[in-house]
Amino acid sequence: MDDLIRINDLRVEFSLLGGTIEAVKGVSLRIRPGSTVALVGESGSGKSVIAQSIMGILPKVGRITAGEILFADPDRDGEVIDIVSLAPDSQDMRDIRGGSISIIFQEPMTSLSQFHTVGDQIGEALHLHRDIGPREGRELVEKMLELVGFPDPAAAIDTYAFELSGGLRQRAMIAMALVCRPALLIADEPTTALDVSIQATILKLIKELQVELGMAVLMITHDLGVVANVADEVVVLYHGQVMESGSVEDIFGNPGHKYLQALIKAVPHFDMKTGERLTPVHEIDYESGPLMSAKEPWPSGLDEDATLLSVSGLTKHYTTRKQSWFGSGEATKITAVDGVNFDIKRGECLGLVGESGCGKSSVSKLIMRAISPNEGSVTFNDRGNMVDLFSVEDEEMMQLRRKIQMIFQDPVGSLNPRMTVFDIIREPLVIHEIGSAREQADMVRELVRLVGLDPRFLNRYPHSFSGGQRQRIGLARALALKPDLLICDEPVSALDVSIQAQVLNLFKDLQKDLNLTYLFISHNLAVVDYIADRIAVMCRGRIVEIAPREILFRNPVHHYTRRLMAAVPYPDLKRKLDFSTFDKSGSDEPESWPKPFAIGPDLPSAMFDLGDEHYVLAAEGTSPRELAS
Amino acid sequence: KDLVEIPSLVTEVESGELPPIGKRVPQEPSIVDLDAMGKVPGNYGGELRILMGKQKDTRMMSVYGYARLIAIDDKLQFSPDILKSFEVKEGREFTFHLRKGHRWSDGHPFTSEDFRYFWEDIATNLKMSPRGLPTALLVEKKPPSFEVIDTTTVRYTWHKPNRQFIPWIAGPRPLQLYRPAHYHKRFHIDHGDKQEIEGLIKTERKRDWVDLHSTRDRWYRMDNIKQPTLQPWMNTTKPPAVRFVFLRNPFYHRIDTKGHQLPYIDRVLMSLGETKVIPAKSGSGDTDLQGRYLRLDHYTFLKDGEARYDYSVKLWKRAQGAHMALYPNLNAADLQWRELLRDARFRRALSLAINRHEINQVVYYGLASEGNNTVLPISPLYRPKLQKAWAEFDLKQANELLDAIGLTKRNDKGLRLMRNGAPMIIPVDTAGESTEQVDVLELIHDSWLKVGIKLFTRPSQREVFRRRIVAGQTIMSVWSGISNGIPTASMNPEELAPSNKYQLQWPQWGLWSQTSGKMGEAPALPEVRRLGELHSDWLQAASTEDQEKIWKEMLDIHADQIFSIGIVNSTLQPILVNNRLRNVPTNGFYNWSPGAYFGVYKPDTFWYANR
Amino acid sequence: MISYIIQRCLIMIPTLLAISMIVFFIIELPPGDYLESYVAELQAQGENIDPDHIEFLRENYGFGDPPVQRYLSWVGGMLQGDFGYSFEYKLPVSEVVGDRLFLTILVSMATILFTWLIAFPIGIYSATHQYSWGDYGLTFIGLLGLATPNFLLALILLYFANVVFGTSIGGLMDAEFIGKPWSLAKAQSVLEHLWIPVVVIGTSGTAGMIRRLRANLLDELQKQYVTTAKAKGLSPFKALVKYPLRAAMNFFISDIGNLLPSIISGAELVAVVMSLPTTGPILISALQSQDMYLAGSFLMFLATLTVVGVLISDLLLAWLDPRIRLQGANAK
Amino acid sequence: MSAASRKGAKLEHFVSSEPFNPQMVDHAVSPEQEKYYLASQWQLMWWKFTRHRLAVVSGAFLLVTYFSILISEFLAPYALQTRNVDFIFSPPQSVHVIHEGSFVGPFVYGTNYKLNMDNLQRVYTEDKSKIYRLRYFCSGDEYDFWGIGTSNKHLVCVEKGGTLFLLGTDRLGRDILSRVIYGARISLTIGLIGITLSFSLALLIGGLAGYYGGLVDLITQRVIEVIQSFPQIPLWMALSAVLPVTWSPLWIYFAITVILAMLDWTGLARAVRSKLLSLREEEYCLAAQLMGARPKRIIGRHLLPGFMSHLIASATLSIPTIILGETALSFLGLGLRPPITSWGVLLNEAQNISVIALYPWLIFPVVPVVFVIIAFNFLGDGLRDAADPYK
Ligand SMILES: Nc1ncnc2c1ncn2[C@@H]1O[C@H](COP(=O)(O)OP(=O)(O)OP(=O)(O)O)[C@@H](O)[C@H]1O
Ligand SMILES: Nc1ncnc2c1ncn2[C@@H]1O[C@H](COP(=O)(O)OP(=O)(O)OP(=O)(O)O)[C@@H](O)[C@H]1O
Ligand SMILES: [Mg+2]
Ligand SMILES: [Mg+2]
Repeated sequence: MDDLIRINDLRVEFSLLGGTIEAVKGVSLRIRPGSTVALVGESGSGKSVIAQSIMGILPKVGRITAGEILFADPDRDGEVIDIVSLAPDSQDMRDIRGGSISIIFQEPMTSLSQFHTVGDQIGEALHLHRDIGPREGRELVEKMLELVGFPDPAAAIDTYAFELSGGLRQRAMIAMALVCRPALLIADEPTTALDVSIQATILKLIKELQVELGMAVLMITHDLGVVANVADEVVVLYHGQVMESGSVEDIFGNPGHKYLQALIKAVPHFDMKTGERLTPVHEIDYESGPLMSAKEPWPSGLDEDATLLSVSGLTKHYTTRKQSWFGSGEATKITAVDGVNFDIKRGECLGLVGESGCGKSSVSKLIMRAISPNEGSVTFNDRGNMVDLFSVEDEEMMQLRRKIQMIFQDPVGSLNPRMTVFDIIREPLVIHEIGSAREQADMVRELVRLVGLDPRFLNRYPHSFSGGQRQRIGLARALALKPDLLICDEPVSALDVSIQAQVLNLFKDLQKDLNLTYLFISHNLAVVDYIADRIAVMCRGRIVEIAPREILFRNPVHHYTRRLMAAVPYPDLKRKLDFSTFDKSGSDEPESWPKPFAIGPDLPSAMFDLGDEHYVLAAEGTSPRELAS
Repeated sequence: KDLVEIPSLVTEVESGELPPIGKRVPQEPSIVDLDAMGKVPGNYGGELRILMGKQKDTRMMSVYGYARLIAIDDKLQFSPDILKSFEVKEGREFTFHLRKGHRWSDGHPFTSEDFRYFWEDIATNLKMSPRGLPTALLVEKKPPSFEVIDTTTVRYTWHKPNRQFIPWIAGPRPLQLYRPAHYHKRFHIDHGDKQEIEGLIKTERKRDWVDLHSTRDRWYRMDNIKQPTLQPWMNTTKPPAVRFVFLRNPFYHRIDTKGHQLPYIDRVLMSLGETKVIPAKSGSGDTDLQGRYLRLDHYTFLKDGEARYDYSVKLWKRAQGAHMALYPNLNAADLQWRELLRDARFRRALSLAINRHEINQVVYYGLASEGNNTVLPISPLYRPKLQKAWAEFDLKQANELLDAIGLTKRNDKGLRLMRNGAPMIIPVDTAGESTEQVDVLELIHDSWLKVGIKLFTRPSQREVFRRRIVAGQTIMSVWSGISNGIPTASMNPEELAPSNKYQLQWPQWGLWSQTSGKMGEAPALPEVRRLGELHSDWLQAASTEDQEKIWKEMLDIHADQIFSIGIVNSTLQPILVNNRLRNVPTNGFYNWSPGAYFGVYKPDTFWYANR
Repeated sequence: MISYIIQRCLIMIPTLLAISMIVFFIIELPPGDYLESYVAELQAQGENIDPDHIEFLRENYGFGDPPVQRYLSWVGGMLQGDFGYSFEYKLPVSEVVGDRLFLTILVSMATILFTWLIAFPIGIYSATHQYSWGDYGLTFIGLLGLATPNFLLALILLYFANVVFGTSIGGLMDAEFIGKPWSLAKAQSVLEHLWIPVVVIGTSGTAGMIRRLRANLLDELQKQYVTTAKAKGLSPFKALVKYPLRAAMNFFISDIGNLLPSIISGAELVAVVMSLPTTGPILISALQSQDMYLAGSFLMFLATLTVVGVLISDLLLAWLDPRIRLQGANAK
Repeated sequence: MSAASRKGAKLEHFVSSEPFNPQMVDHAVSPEQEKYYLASQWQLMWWKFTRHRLAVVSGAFLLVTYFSILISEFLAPYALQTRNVDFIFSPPQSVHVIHEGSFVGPFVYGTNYKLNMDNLQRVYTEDKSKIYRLRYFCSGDEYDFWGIGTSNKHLVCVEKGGTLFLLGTDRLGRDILSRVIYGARISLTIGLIGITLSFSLALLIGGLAGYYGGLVDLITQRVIEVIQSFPQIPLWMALSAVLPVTWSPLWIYFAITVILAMLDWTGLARAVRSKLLSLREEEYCLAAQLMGARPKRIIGRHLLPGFMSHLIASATLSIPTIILGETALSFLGLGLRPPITSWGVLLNEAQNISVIALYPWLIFPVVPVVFVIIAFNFLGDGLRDAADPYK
């Protein structure tokens, strides 16, 4: 067999209480040694299930009913093994798993144990499959961590997962998968939590390893830009079936199937004009549903475009106390948010982009009062009544929560695993005692439909959904209260482009019709560009540039913004990224940025107005002209 | 007579640690005539294993040992024991003669000085005995005069007869008139070295020298191993312990007719264990002589082990006036009940309505005797009518009596109604220690129902039980009967008269006479008052005949008035005896006072036969 | 961490003080006093007693003093190492205790160890082989142990050991070592006797442990990080031991503080039946006879033991659980 | 690309012939599925529960047992207090069907009794000459049925003159089987009140401490520590000593159960607390907070269910403690006492070396105890599964 993996007519079923679901319906594909196969397709189309089948880690309820997964194990001189026929817990299977094939899970946040250090968990795979001493193991792990871009790998070895930001956790996962240098790497959405520059670094790393080790990669992703940049071959999946497969050139150059064509059409891009709509695979009608009915009106006579949310001087320090048994250890202070100012007008969408770990989620949590700030204030315009969010009483806050909702970055963690989807989505309505049980049920059904989920799923628990489906549950829940302000922390990262388009359109429509206001956080610059009216770029806890969308990405001024733009992968084979320009840490140190933009503890800086609401952070005393150039 | 050295002591004698037998035994030893007792002389050696429940059960060794100035023999007669002899004049002058050459267990001579020490330095020392003399030493609150005649003679003289004196001296927990003065003087402020005493008080954290002195004086519990004793075995284990070793007292005063110093048995091993497990342990051969903590219902089980462990179980008789008796509380706080209970007809009716025969059959295998709470046939004071009066099962008569009182109204369940209209339900308090009481009460419940009275069992804890009775909160209680069921006329009939607050049928009246009228209430019933008078009379009676007359009258009053409702008596007590152990009687009575349990049968004469 | 330890230790002081008050209150609570129960007991044995003597003792023992005064003198005494006087033994409490406390700890620790040694493998087996015959069978046996009252079991053992093997069981060492100072032979004898009470006391705890462990493991087994571990090629058993068991351990460690008193409580009755020279029988009889200082000081010993146990469990927890140790997740 | 050769033949461009229908519904829905999709959560749980066979059996067993305490009088062959003084410590009688080779239907033989005076043992032998047939729905001891009226109907009894002691008799000649049947009444009811109470306390207090943490937690922890520091026995003894003696034993027992419950919550509360301390850090808890949920809801709906397995296991495990705790109490003279009958009381009466050696049938009440405990545990398993989203 020439192929590393050949899947023939794979069928996977899940038996659930109400009957069985066939998640994979006769999929065949191949992966050649050293090549990259991209698996794309609608959210919930069975991509992760295929990955699980290859690894032999299907959940208990899942079963391979037909087909074979042939694996030519290079560790055994290419002996061909049918993974389907191996018992999942057998020694043979375990040798393959983790050793010859490893996986990067879709949800890095929950995939790491809280009790063991990162180094321990990464090293474990190493010790299992390679005969290696503890010392050597540590060195290898350290090297691996450095490769995936950990700033201080030696220290990182002894940290715990909960001490890391989402991006770092994902990188730890990647390190874990790569440390054994497998023949096949299954990467299930490996870069969703990463900003574009780090994403590029990681992709570059994978590429390099691929060349070095002859490693094959099964890349599962929604980001057609990534596909275009890394894949050799592409398999397009829809509802558990292969719709189209072929080399990248064929797929992008000559999409054959209607679905694929629709998919490519649904991708947002920077060339879109203001007001241009994405074309999702199928449009959703929302106007008739209960979501549109009776929302507390904005008092007449009030400025329709008043500032809804005003954030000023927001600062948040985290102190992580590295405790040792004796002595209290030095407390490290992380300034996650550093004097952030911005306003959002009513009905406006402010996009927030920036490096992973720069404090975006922290800002959103501060606004939600999930964490308390060290400094600064947030004023919310509650129908003409300006309230300082940090000083309101609990009871009043509870009322305000109806008006400010948030979509969490981590779709798994934010859904209670022991509640059915129905209960989860209904919960805000129950808490605020809105409507009768019947109305609530109708509302839930409507919401589910709006985000493109099947209402029949309502009785299932979150864990039985695909990543994208889960994210949509979170979306539906956030919309249930018809808030004034919606803070979206990576709301579409796990969605395929067609659903993404559908959801983004929904956001736009709601913004228009309900005057909904958004703070929209994303790593996907094209998405932000599409949805936002203004965009703020954040780095190291500060906003470095803020401008209306028409200006920002077309005329980026700040060094960091430009760097970001350079790292965006385009779904276009002609605009491939030049990986050689990315160094391994993803972003260089702000202190060493070119002159006026360098920021650091002893480099005072200030925002400069460039006109047209375009502001840039630069060293004090810089002349605006200098910036404009 | 030729004294024979004891084999186990030979080495010690030879090494000079102990004087030879001739120097150890008093010049006038107490010679135990085994033949007369139907016993056989025996051999030395062996150890006697016994089981006890609590730390304070070490006192049982001074009970079982039963070396007393004057002791009761198995025919219930008082005879000198530690004393060589004693004389009583007019029941008020008591002269005691000690044995010459009698020594404490540490070899120090036992003389009248030991009596003086007790009398002057303890009993009448205001620091040591702030409350004055024990009641047994007072006649009409007056103490005797005490004289030391010579080193072996002492005399106590009262102004009037003291009938309690000798019974107390011969009691299982006797009136201890002497102490090893040579040992105690060190700790007495009047005799010892003050500095040393101060020092000891400090190191032992004692309150004062009295405290220091009294913690040393443990003659009854025998848990101060330094304190010399006159008992046959002396303790060698310092408490706390779960196993006490008692060694023979090499200076013991009794010898057998062949010139063997008693006891025969070298050591007594007392192991402590939970009382509930003692039957089990006994049944597995862990003991050589056991009566304590065994009950009749263990008999079958114990019998089961006989073959395996080479012991046999004998059945002795218990000597309580009743094994179980109901006590109507004549001092009940509830007026209506009190009035009813004070009506003799009511009490008689209740007694008549008990089917004692059935109880005997069900609970006691028919082996007990049914009847009142009174003296047993072994007692010279026994007459059959005492046992039988109002004690036949006669529902008809019981009903008639109840009707006669006027308790004629009944409710639809057939229960008689009290005057206030409440159905007649008698709560009977039980300390509920054994299921036996509850079982018997259930059986009584049934037969009482037939005369329209319902019995309701109310278990409570012992102290609570006592407390409630004294406070008059109970209507009726159940407990064992008269503790001395085999009295002779010269034994104190105090149990029959109001005498202390622990009496369940009239605690307040008992308290009244105990405190000479300072507390409690004066007896309201003429019959009870009469009992009180008779008791006083007995204390002053000139002769045994007078005493006997008084006893009889008191017993008659009880039989007629049914102040307590006896159920059965003469119940059996299993006694487990190692088959090699000799001189343990097959039939005996097992009683605290008189009897001191095994004491009256002289365990020092028990011995092991070789196999 | 040091500051945490110090802080935890300081907290123990008011706790112990509160405990001492409750202890005192509790032993004062039952009506009556030592002498009343003394009289009652003597009478139950058929012995009568001079009421005058009792009055004398009452004054002598200071039963007339107001409770507050007695409390203060008791606590004051304890601080100076004087634990009061046992009426029943007529000895200072510290002498009565002797090496019973040590033996109690020994028996308890051995029991805990026994329970864990049995429960952990079975619990793991049950969780991984959920609904297999093994699971059902072991559960059944465990529950059987739970459902049989300890002392009934002790009694049955007592009887059968005797009938079948002809041995008399009970006690914690051979008779010849009783009251002797510690030696190698004595220690050996103790070890030989230890297993019976340990088994008897342990049976009831094991089932609980098994079931709880199983339940906790079943919960943890669903977690994503277990899948991660499996994806690394870890064998199911190792994956279980390293991850979910580790998480389930938290529960057991936080339970150590509770374990000690519950084992000591559970052991009390068994100790009584089996005549173990531990604190149980003395404590119970001291309580029953209202020997207040003995009971009180015993309770204080045990309470202190527990408080220390809780301390240890807290420290262990902090040591084992990085989230608590680093307080990282708690920074809000 | 240089790698092209290594990568072998180029993948053919495959385009599926499946039509693309954006509105496509994934799978057809069978009526059965339809039912499932429309079901309420309780229904779902019930369906899941029924899949656990043993749990269903256990549940049914418990239901039957609980139902039986309603009609104990009818089920028991004899009344609770009926004594047969001629049949003291009679061993269990066996039911026969065939007499001397011929079929007679269920019957028992008569018994001969002899008291062995040697060791005072009551010896019973079967008297094969007498045959007593079993009767159903027959008349026997009269009883008062819940105050509604009296009756004398029993499920089974035996022809006149015979006795039916299927589990033997005790020291007063009372039928053990009947006592066991009656004993269930108390054993299965009062204790459960205690469990409920201690559970509620544990959830409430542990929940609050775990949710709020900080000072609340610190104080609760210390209180728990103080309570836990006591061996239970002295507490029982002290507390039961202060209960009014005039209360009926049943009330006293009830009060003790309540007291026990008040002291018993600590262990679970600690477990709840420490689990909640970590669960509250979960994002979904934060999500609920941000939706405006109040602590009560967060604890009740989000945090505690995450702890369900442990809770159920603890609950089912405390049942034996409650049923048997009573025997420990009785050992100290504090629990229920005869004439009140419960399984604990029956076992307590069996705690005697003679019983084990001579009348082992008196230990029989252990059997229902074991069955009930096991049933509760398996029921708990079933409930756990029903609430388990991963099943
Ligand atoms: N444990 C499970 N139990 C039941 N159904 C499941 C389970 N896991 C996945 N499914 C179902 O299988 C289908 C395919 O899921 P899968 O996770 O493979 O989707 P995916 O293609 O990876 O989607 P996404 O891009 O959103 O992650 C979905 O409809 C999902 O609901
Ligand atoms: N609870 C916490 N304790 C300590 N440090 C924290 C905590 N939460 C976040 N941080 C740190 O604060 C910084 C900002 O984190 P935040 O989650 O806001 O980043 P982000 O911009 O949302 O990143 P990402 O895109 O990866 O989600 C990071 O360096 C992170 O490590
Ligand atoms: Mg997926
Ligand atoms: Mg974030």
